[in-house]
Formats: sequence, C-alpha cells, structure tokens
Amino acid sequence: MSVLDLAAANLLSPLLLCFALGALAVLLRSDLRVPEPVFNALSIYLMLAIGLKGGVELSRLPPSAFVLPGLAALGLGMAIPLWCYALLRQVGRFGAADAAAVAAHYGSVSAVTFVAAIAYLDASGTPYEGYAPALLAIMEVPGIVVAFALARAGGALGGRGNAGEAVREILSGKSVLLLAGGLLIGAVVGEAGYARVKPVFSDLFQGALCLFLLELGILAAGRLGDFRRVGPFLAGFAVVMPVLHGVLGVAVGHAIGLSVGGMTVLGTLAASASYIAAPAAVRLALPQANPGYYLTASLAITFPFNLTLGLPLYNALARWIAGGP
Amino acid sequence: MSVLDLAAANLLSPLLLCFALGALAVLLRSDLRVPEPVFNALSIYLMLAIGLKGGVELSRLPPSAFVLPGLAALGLGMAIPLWCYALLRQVGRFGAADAAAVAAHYGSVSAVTFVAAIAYLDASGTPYEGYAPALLAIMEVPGIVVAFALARAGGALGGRGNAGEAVREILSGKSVLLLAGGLLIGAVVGEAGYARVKPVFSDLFQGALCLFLLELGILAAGRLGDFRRVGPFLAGFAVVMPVLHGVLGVAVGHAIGLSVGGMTVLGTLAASASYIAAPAAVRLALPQANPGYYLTASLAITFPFNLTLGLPLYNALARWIAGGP
Amino acid sequence: MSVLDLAAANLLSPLLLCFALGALAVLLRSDLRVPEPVFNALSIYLMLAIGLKGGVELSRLPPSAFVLPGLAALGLGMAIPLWCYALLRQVGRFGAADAAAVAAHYGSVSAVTFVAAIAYLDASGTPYEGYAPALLAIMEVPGIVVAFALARAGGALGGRGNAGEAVREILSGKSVLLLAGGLLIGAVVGEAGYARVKPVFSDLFQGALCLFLLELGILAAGRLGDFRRVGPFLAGFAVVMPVLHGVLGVAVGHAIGLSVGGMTVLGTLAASASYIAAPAAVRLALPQANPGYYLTASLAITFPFNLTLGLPLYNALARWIAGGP
Amino acid sequence: MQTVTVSLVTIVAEKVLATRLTQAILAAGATGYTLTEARGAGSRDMRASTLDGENVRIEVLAGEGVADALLAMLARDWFPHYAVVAWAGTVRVVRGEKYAGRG
Amino acid sequence: MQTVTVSLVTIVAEKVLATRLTQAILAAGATGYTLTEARGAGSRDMRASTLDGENVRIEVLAGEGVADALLAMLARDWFPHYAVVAWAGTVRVVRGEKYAGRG
Amino acid sequence: MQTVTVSLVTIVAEKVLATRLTQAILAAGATGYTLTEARGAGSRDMRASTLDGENVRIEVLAGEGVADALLAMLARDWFPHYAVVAWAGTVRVVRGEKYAGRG
Ligand SMILES: Nc1ncnc2c1ncn2[C@@H]1O[C@H](COP(=O)(O)O)[C@@H](O)[C@H]1O
Ligand SMILES: Nc1ncnc2c1ncn2[C@@H]1O[C@H](COP(=O)(O)O)[C@@H](O)[C@H]1O
Ligand SMILES: Nc1ncnc2c1ncn2[C@@H]1O[C@H](COP(=O)(O)O)[C@@H](O)[C@H]1O
Ligand code: NA
Ligand code: NA
Ligand code: NA
Repeated sequence: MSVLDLAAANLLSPLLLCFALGALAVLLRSDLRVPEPVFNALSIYLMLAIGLKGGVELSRLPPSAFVLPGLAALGLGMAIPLWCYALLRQVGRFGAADAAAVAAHYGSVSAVTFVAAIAYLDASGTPYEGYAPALLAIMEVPGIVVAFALARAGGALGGRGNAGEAVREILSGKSVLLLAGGLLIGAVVGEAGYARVKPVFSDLFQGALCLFLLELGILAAGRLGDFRRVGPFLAGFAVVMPVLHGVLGVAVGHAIGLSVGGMTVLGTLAASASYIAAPAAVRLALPQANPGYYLTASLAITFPFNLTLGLPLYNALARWIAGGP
Repeated sequence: MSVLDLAAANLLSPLLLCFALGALAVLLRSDLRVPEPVFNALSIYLMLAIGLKGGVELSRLPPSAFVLPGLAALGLGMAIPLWCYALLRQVGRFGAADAAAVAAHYGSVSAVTFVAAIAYLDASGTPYEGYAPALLAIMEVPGIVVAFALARAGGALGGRGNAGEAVREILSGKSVLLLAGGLLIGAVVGEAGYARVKPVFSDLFQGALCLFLLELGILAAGRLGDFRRVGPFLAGFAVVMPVLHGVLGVAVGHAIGLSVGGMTVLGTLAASASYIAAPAAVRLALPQANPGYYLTASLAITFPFNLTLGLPLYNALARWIAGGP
Repeated sequence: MSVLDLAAANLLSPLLLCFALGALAVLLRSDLRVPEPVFNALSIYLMLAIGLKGGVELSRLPPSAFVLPGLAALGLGMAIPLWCYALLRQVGRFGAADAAAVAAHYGSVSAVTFVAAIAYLDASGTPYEGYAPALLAIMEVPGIVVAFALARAGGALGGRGNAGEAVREILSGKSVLLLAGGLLIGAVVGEAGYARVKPVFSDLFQGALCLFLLELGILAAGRLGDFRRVGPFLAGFAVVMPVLHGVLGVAVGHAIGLSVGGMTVLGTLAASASYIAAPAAVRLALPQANPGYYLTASLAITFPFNLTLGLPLYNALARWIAGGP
Repeated sequence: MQTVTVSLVTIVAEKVLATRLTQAILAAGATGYTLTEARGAGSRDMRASTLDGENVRIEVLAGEGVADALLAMLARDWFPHYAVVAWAGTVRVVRGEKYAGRG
Repeated sequence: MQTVTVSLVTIVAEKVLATRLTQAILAAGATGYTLTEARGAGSRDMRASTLDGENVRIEVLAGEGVADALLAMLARDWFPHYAVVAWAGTVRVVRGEKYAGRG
Repeated sequence: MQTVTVSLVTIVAEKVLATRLTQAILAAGATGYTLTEARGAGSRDMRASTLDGENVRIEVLAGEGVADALLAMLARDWFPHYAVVAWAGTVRVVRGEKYAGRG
C-alpha cells in the first residue's frame, strides 16, 4: 500500500472517526460530552492498560535490551525543547515564558498518540519492541524539566510560579504513576497473572479508546476558536516540528537497531506533544504563559495532525529506511 | 410458544428483572442510584453501540432497500401526534399545551424500548432488517416537530417557550448525533473495522443495558407518586395508545414487506414514547405544560408496559400476520 | 505449595498489586483517585455480579442444602460482636460507644475481602459451594444489630443516634439489595439467561476489581495517618481477631461439612471487617464513637492483612483440616 | 425591583448525614433547600465518610424565625457529635411569601 | 484591603434550563457567572429533569443595576413557568470594575 | 439564638490551582474551607483546564483579619496571572471561636 492508502485506511478507522464525531458535535453546537468523572476513569484505565501490557512484554526481555532505547528516548526528550525554545524566541519572537511553555509541550509526549500508533501497528500486523510503553513513561517528564530550565535562564520563572513543585507534581502525577506502576505489575505477574485481567485490560482497549477519542475530539474542537490567537508562525510550528521530530525519532530508532514498529513508535513519541501532563505543570510553573498558545498548538493542531497524517508518514518512513516495501 | 409463554420468558430476562430491581429499590426506600455521570456515559455508549452495529449492517445493503422503510417510519412519526393531540383535547379535555406535550412524547420514540426489542429478537433468534437503528434515528424528532406545530395552532406556544430553538437542540442533541454518527462510522469501517471494537460495543451490550435499566427502574418508580395526578383518562391513554400504535406499526411493516423481526421493530417504535429527548424539548418549548402528565405517562406507564407486555404482543402479532406459528 | 509460597503467589496477583499501587500513590502524594461516581458504579457492578453468579449456582441446588450453612453464617455474625465488645471494654478499656462501634465492624463482613477469596480459590482451581454469596448477604447486617444492642445495654445509644433507623437503612441499603436482588435474578434466569450478560458480569470481574482495589488502596493508605490514634491495643486487635475468627470460621465450616473452598470462604467472611455498610450505620447510630478507631482498624489494618496474609492462611488451614496437602 | 429580606442559612455536613439533615430541615419549618456536593477541611476532621464522598453543602432560604430555629437545632443536636458547620446571612428575594415557612 | 461593594445574585434552576439561563444572564449585562450542579426540594416540585440530573446553582457578581435587572428578568420570564429560585446579597470585592457590566 | 459575626470569603479559581490555593488559604490563617466543583464564564477566559474539569469554588469562614489577609494575598499573588475571582461577605455563626484562626 502507498502512504496515501495507509493514511486513508487510518483515517477511516473507528478511532479516528470517533474523534471526528466529537469534533463534529462541537461544530453542530451539540451538548454531547463524555462526563468528566468517566473521562477521568477512562484515562486511568488506558494508562494502566498500556503499562500492564508493556510490563508483561518487558518480563520476557533481558534488562540490557532496554538500556540503549531508554537512553535514546531520554536524549530525544531532553534535546527537543532546546531547538523548539530557540526557534520560538529567535524566529517566532515569543517571550521567554511562552517559548518555554510551548517547548515543554513538544519535549514531552502524548499518551493517546502513542496508543494510536500501537493500534495502527496492530491493525497492520507490524510487531514492535515490547518495552515501547516504557519509552512513553521515560519521555513524559524530562522535556518539561529542560524547558523550565530554559525559562529560568530566560528570567521567566519566579513569582507564584514554582517549577520544582510543578515537576514534583507530574513525577508523582497519575499518568507517570499508572504507566510505571502498570509496567511493574505486568512484569511481576507475567503472562499467567495477566490472563485473569486480560478481558478488561486488553479486549476492551480499542473500544474504550473510541470513547476517549470522542471526548478528545470535543475538547480539541473547542480550542478551534483560539486558532486566530495562535498566529501563522505557531500554527506552522505545530505541523512542521512534529514532522521533523518524527523523522528524527525514526532515524534515531534506526541507528540503535529498532524494528520498523519500534522506529514508528519512537518517531511518533518524538513527534507528539503533551496536552495533559505538560499543561498542568506549565500553568503552575509559568503562569504568565498564555494557554491559548500552548494548548491550542498541542491539542488542536499537532494532536489531530499526528493522528491522521503523521502516523502513516512516520510508519512509511520507517519501512522505507528499513528497506521494506 | 403462546403469547403468554413469550411474555413470561420476556419478564424473566435479566434486563426486565434489573428494571424491576430498580423499582423495588425505590419501594424499599433504598439509597441505590446509578451515579449520574455513569448513567450518562452508559447512554452515550448504548446510542453509539446501536448506531455502529446498524451501520455495519447498513453497509451491506443497497441504499434503495432503505427508502420505503424510511418513509414509513417518517410517516408514522408525523401522523401519531395528530390523533393523540385530537384525542387528548376533545375527549380528554386537556389544554393545548398539555395535549401537545403528551402528543410529542408519543410521536417520538424510546431508544431503550427499541433496544429491548432487538434483545428480544436476538434471544429468540428472529432476524430483522439491518437498517432498524436508522428507523429509530428517523423517528426521534419529526413527531416532536408536528406536536409543536399543533401547539402553535392551538395558541400554546409563546412567552419564554421557543419551539424552534428546542427543535434545533434535539436535532443536534446527543442521542440523534450518536445514532447518526454511529451509523455512519459503522457503514464506513464495515465488518473489519468493527471487529476491533466489537468486544466493547457488542459483547458488553446486554450487560450494560442491565445497569441502565436498573437506573431506569429507579427513575420510573420515582414517578409513581405522580400517578394520582395523571388521572384515569391519561393512564388509559398510556396503555391503549401504545397497543394501537404497535398494531399500526406492525401492519405498516407488513404492507411494505418487512420481515417478522422488522415488523416487530417498527411496531415497537410506533408504540414507544420518548422520555429523554422529548421531555427536554417540551420543557423548553412548552413550559406551561405539566411534566407530571407527560413524564409520568411515558416513563412510568408506557415504558414498563411496552417492556413487559407490549414487546411479546407486537412480536406475536407480527408472526401471526406473517402466517407463522 | 507451602503456606509461604501461597502467600507469595497471592501477594503477586494483579489484584493485590493494584491495591499496593493505590497505597503507593498516597505515599508519593500523587493526585491519583478513581473518581467517586465511577468507584460507586464499580461497587454496584461488583455486588450485582457477585449476586448474579451466586444465584445461577443457587438455582442448581436444593434449598435444603443451604439451611445449615445459612444458620452457621448467621450464628457467626451474631456471636462475633459479643466477645469483641467484651474484650474492647474490659481489656482495651474503650467506652461503650467505641467498643460497640468496633464490634459492629468485625461482626459484619467485607464484600471485597470475600471477592478476593473467591478470586484466590478460582486461581488455584479450588471449587466452593455455589451459595457462598448468600452467606455474604446473610452476614452483612446481624453483627451490626447485635453490636447496637450491646451499645444500648451499655447506655451508649441515645441523642441524635438512632439505631433502628440506621439498621433499616443498611437493610435497604444498596449492598444488601444488590446482593439479594442479584441472587434472585440469577436464580430465576439460570444458566441460559446469564449467558447473555456473562461478558459483562463474569469476564470483566477481575479487571473491574483491580480498579476498585486501586482506589481502596488509596483510601486505606489515607487512613494510615490515624495509626497513632488507634493505639497498640486496637492495632493488635485488628490483626489477632481476624486470625481467631478465621480459624473459627474454618472450623465451623468443617463441622457442617463444607468443602475446602467453602471453609475458606466462611473463614474469610468471619475474619473480615466491614468498611462500607458498618461505618455509615455506626456513624448514624453511635455518633459519639470515634471513626478514627473503627475505620482505621477495619480499613487500614484488617482489610490489607486479610487480603495479603489472611487469605492464604485460612485456605491452608482449611486444606490441613480436610486432611489435604 | 421590589424585594423582601429573608435569611439564608448554609450548612456544611458529612455526606452520610444528608438524608437525615434535609428531613430535619424541612421538619424545622423550611419550605425547601438546595444541596451541592462538597469537600473540605476543618478543625476537627473526624468523620466516617472515607468511602462515601465527603461533604454536602445545604442552603435554606427562610424567614428569620425558621432560620434561628435551624441554627438552634444544629447547635443542640448536630454540632456536638458531627462534622457540621453552619452560617446565616441576609438576602433579598422577589417573592418572600414562598419562604415564610411554618416558623 | 480596599474593596468595593457589589451585588451577588444566586439563581437555582432546573438543569434543563442551564444553557438558556446563562445566555440570558450574560444578555442582561453580567460579565460572568459561576455554575455548580445541585439538587433540591421546594414547594412546587414540578420539573422535567428526572433523567438529566437535577438543578444548577448559578452565582453572578454584578453592579446593583445589573443585579436588579436580573431579578426583574427572572420574575417576568422564568418564575411563572419554571422551577427557579433566586436571591441577592451584597458582598465586597477587590477589583470592582471587573463586574460593572453594561447595566 | 446567640450568634457572632464573621467573614465569609468565596474564591472561584481554575481547578488546576486547587491544591495550592487551599494550602495558601490555611497558611494565611484560616481554620478550614469548603470546596465545590464549578464551572463558569468570565471576562478573561484564559485557562489551561480544558482537560481537567473547570473551576473550584472555595468558601472560607474566618475572622475579619484573616479574611482581609486572604483578599490581599489573592490580589497580590493570584489575580495577576490566574483566572481567580473572589468576594467577601458577612455572616452570623453560632460558635465564632472556631473560625477565629491565627490572623
Ligand atoms: N473555617 C471554615 N470555613 C469554611 N468551611 C469550613 C471551615 N471549617 C470547617 N469547614 C467545613 O466543615 C467541615 C467540617 O469541619 P470540622 O468539623 O471542623 O472538621 C469541613 O470539611 C469543611 O467543609
Ligand atoms: N426555601 C428554599 N431554600 C433553598 N432552596 C430552595 C428553597 N425552595 C426551593 N429551593 C430550590 O429551588 C428549586 C425549585 O424549587 P420549587 O420551584 O419550589 O420546587 C428546588 O429544587 C431547590 O433547589
Ligand atoms: N461576574 C462574575 N460572576 C460570577 N462569577 C464570575 C464572574 N466573572 C468571573 N467569574 C468566575 O471566575 C472564573 C474566572 O473568571 P475570568 O478570570 O474573568 O475568566 C469564571 O470561570 C467564573 O467561574
Ligand atoms: Na515530543
Ligand atoms: Na412512538
Ligand atoms: Na466478620
């Protein structure tokens, strides 16, 4: 299949169409909302499910297999904010706080984009390294820390903002905890223990993700009103940088010997921008940064872009680089 | 099996018994309630699941197969309020607002009654036309619009009430949107795409419906206190009209060549009264109408009647008309 | 396997590890919480699921098979508060209200501990009597009633406290209602009717329980701050009494001829302390009793103890008494 | 806008008390109440609500007589044992007769 | 602390009215509102909200003019048909200009 | 009913601030607070809460000194950057000593 065929198949999956339905609901001014406590519970479920499944896979690998990919993920997470910040300040003419805030989002990762990549690979029968969820966990926080350091250097930290506290909060925040906890539990209970909870944590995964994406479509479309505020530079940034980061992630994945699936995952992680952990941390540490910039860019532009066009692109690239069809 | 046997089997299904358990909880003054956000999420799930399944079926049919049944459903939905309104005004001596309000409820449809009909047919292995959920979607709104037109003619619209806005709200309301969206998604992704979300949207359906009916039992029984207010005329209306509409729906279904299952579904849809979309729309458009009338009639009388006795009756009729046993 | 092996296997099950993850979240001061409406819905689901499954089993047995175990469970529930109260007053030097409050908790039972016992037996392939959930239902309330009678005798009832009302409330409370209702529905619909809702009420059970235990871990760990208030006597009581009650339950089970699984269940029920029904009833009936005592003892000490070490112990005892390995 | 002055009593209490407290409020002569779910921290923090949500916050519009009766009832029957906090203020309403109650 | 005095109008209404009511509030000149979910009991108890949660409780900080306009609008358009209750009080805020509105 | 007069400060803020704000409230000398979930609209509407519910509404009973300290703290540390709104009123309580605080 060509890239376009793949993109079309991806666009017409239940996941993407549920996201589109949510966005449509906003455009029709419908009252459709997934109730907040249920959305919240779904996100707990998704994180735990990703972790558990990854943990079971992890238990089959020697720890050494994980060192290089872990370091690569860490390196990507820490490097990405550097050029994002520079670009936003120098070329985009953003203030230190806004530049650091956006950089934090692109340095961190989006768990749902990751999950969509996994679903994409599963649907096309492409295997990937079992420790992929661990890479997700590793890349959540470092990019945010680096961005805060840049903000401090730029004189944008201070006042009520408290970067240390904010970082402590995401480190102990539920998404890192559930991912890491799930990985550990999965590794400990192994295949046999996992079998007992598989009907919930594996069989229901795609359907639950549909409901989650329905609400994400609503939330993303709700941000479309801020589109004007974002300006052409940031809008371009929110599409071009994911592609560059995706290419970089795939290349790094190739360099350290990952499979096509693993390259796709690392590319997707690098390309994705956080819109759950990072916004909360940034709001607390950099109150003067404008959420209209960072949330709109990551949630309303980069997230749908990666979901629809990014994924097939990074995957096609990975297959091409691996010399495949 | 005789009609009575069928009714007994229906009464003793987990669905009906969960409804009864909810009602019992109210009678025992228990604090049992399905929390509102979860009930809400269940209704999103049920609507989307109905739509998805119907869409997959729909994708197998030529569009032409659907024209006649669609028109029949539309016709039924628009005609039913006419005689309901006349009857309530002339014989029942209701005011224009109350008569139109009740007529709107019986012109529209109840999704859960529809779903119970599907479950009933599935349990007895009776096939039905794949586009059935589309009929449900078609019949949700027109009856309400007709009833509002009657109210306007009767001089009962005006003041804060705003029928146009109310109709716009149900058209973009979550139940129409999820049904129609689900149908579309199902038709686009087809069997293969559906397989990935089937564990959630198909396997869990009956169990989720049990929990939904548990809460509906609580809500319906909570309306029993209003029974006195309803009066003997409306109480009779709430049992007799469903039967007449059920017979009419089955007959129309036969006339346009539906299967036994299809006739049962169309009969059930005609017989059912809305208690979610219609009450909200009526409350906004006809504030002077008394919810003690329309909600009690549709939710506390017609709904349980259809669920327990109506379903087997319409099904027996369909089998009889088709010349079956 | 030795008792220690069994205990280790139990400790490393997904259920226990999810409980531990919840506790860990509190220690790390994470914001992880299962939203209250979802937790609430999970508890409705679990109770109904336990009841339904038990009811299906029950429908296969002659009613006579159930008389003796039912009476044994009732007797245990009513006797346990007697010595608990005496011990707490005489040796522990607690006031009448506090002693009766704690006695009520240990006389009643914990549904989740019961469920963990079932999961434990299932995992090791040990069969148990089908009416086990009925024993759970029977033991929920009597111990609380006896404890209130003791409080009255001790002069601790009065003022705003209203034991009669409190007992009426738990009798019609959701846990008794769902258990009893589920048992009835299960018995009526039997294997065939149950099959339709099995994907929800059976296949999802263990996974749903994981999420429930995650939140229970959070709640239990949240009580650890009260540990000092509890004092060494009550802390010892909360570990020693479960063991004594567990031994007693296993012995009674053996005397009336239960299987190894049945003895384990009865031992676990006797050993368990309520932390949902009893606290609410006690708060209303004995307002002057300190929740810092009864909730901390039952939720933060006895519950985790039973879950981790108690279960394998009672099971090993049952196997030993039955002459097994 | 012609308005009359009535009392607004706000009560915050452990959730487990909700049913009983609203019954007592109506029994004390109030014509209605509005309840929202809440949580909080206070100086006692002794409660049994761990597993059952947290607090409820109840507002009662009432004439001054009923309002004082409510506060007196709370002080006598509820403050000693339960985590209950209450305050009273004065507000203007359009149709005062609705809240006159039986006090 | 230098503060200015503004009105605080609180409205309790059937949940089904929420969207319309908040639109009407802003149309009447208020600069914002705060909404919480609530439930309650009252003297009429005639509502269609069985299936849709229960009440909403809306607070509006506004100048006295807008506050009176709000009460008048409620009395004219909403009280006759809907389960709506409202009251107004006086509070101090730090930055009063924020709530001056268009009233 | 013998009552004393205390201040009631109400604060509406973005949900993401809840933990920090309640800590700051207790640090400013308040003896407790009551928090409810809310949502709203205002004149700034600049927030990061899209994915995390919306607002919290926090009530604090306190002596006038603590109440003024709270308002001052809000005006200094919170108003400039966050979507925070606050008001203060006067209410009667039965046992005033409970709320005297450290202010
Ligand atoms: N100073 C205060 N201001 C506002 N609410 C309070 C205050 N003190 C206590 N509360 C509320 O009353 C509940 C019980 O308080 P307490 O009995 O002091 O633990 C708390 O959970 C709070 O919701
Ligand atoms: N006296 C009252 N005090 C506080 N809230 C009230 C009062 N009366 C009515 N309400 C609220 O207003 C809603 C509608 O009242 P009603 O129209 O009287 O049924 C109720 O559900 C309550 O939330
Ligand atoms: N005039 C007002 N009346 C009541 N609440 C308000 C008002 N203005 C703002 N708020 C609340 O304060 C929050 C933040 O307001 P703002 O910073 O103006 O966007 C809003 O979401 C509302 O909950
Ligand atoms: Na990234
Ligand atoms: Na109908
Ligand atoms: Na026990």
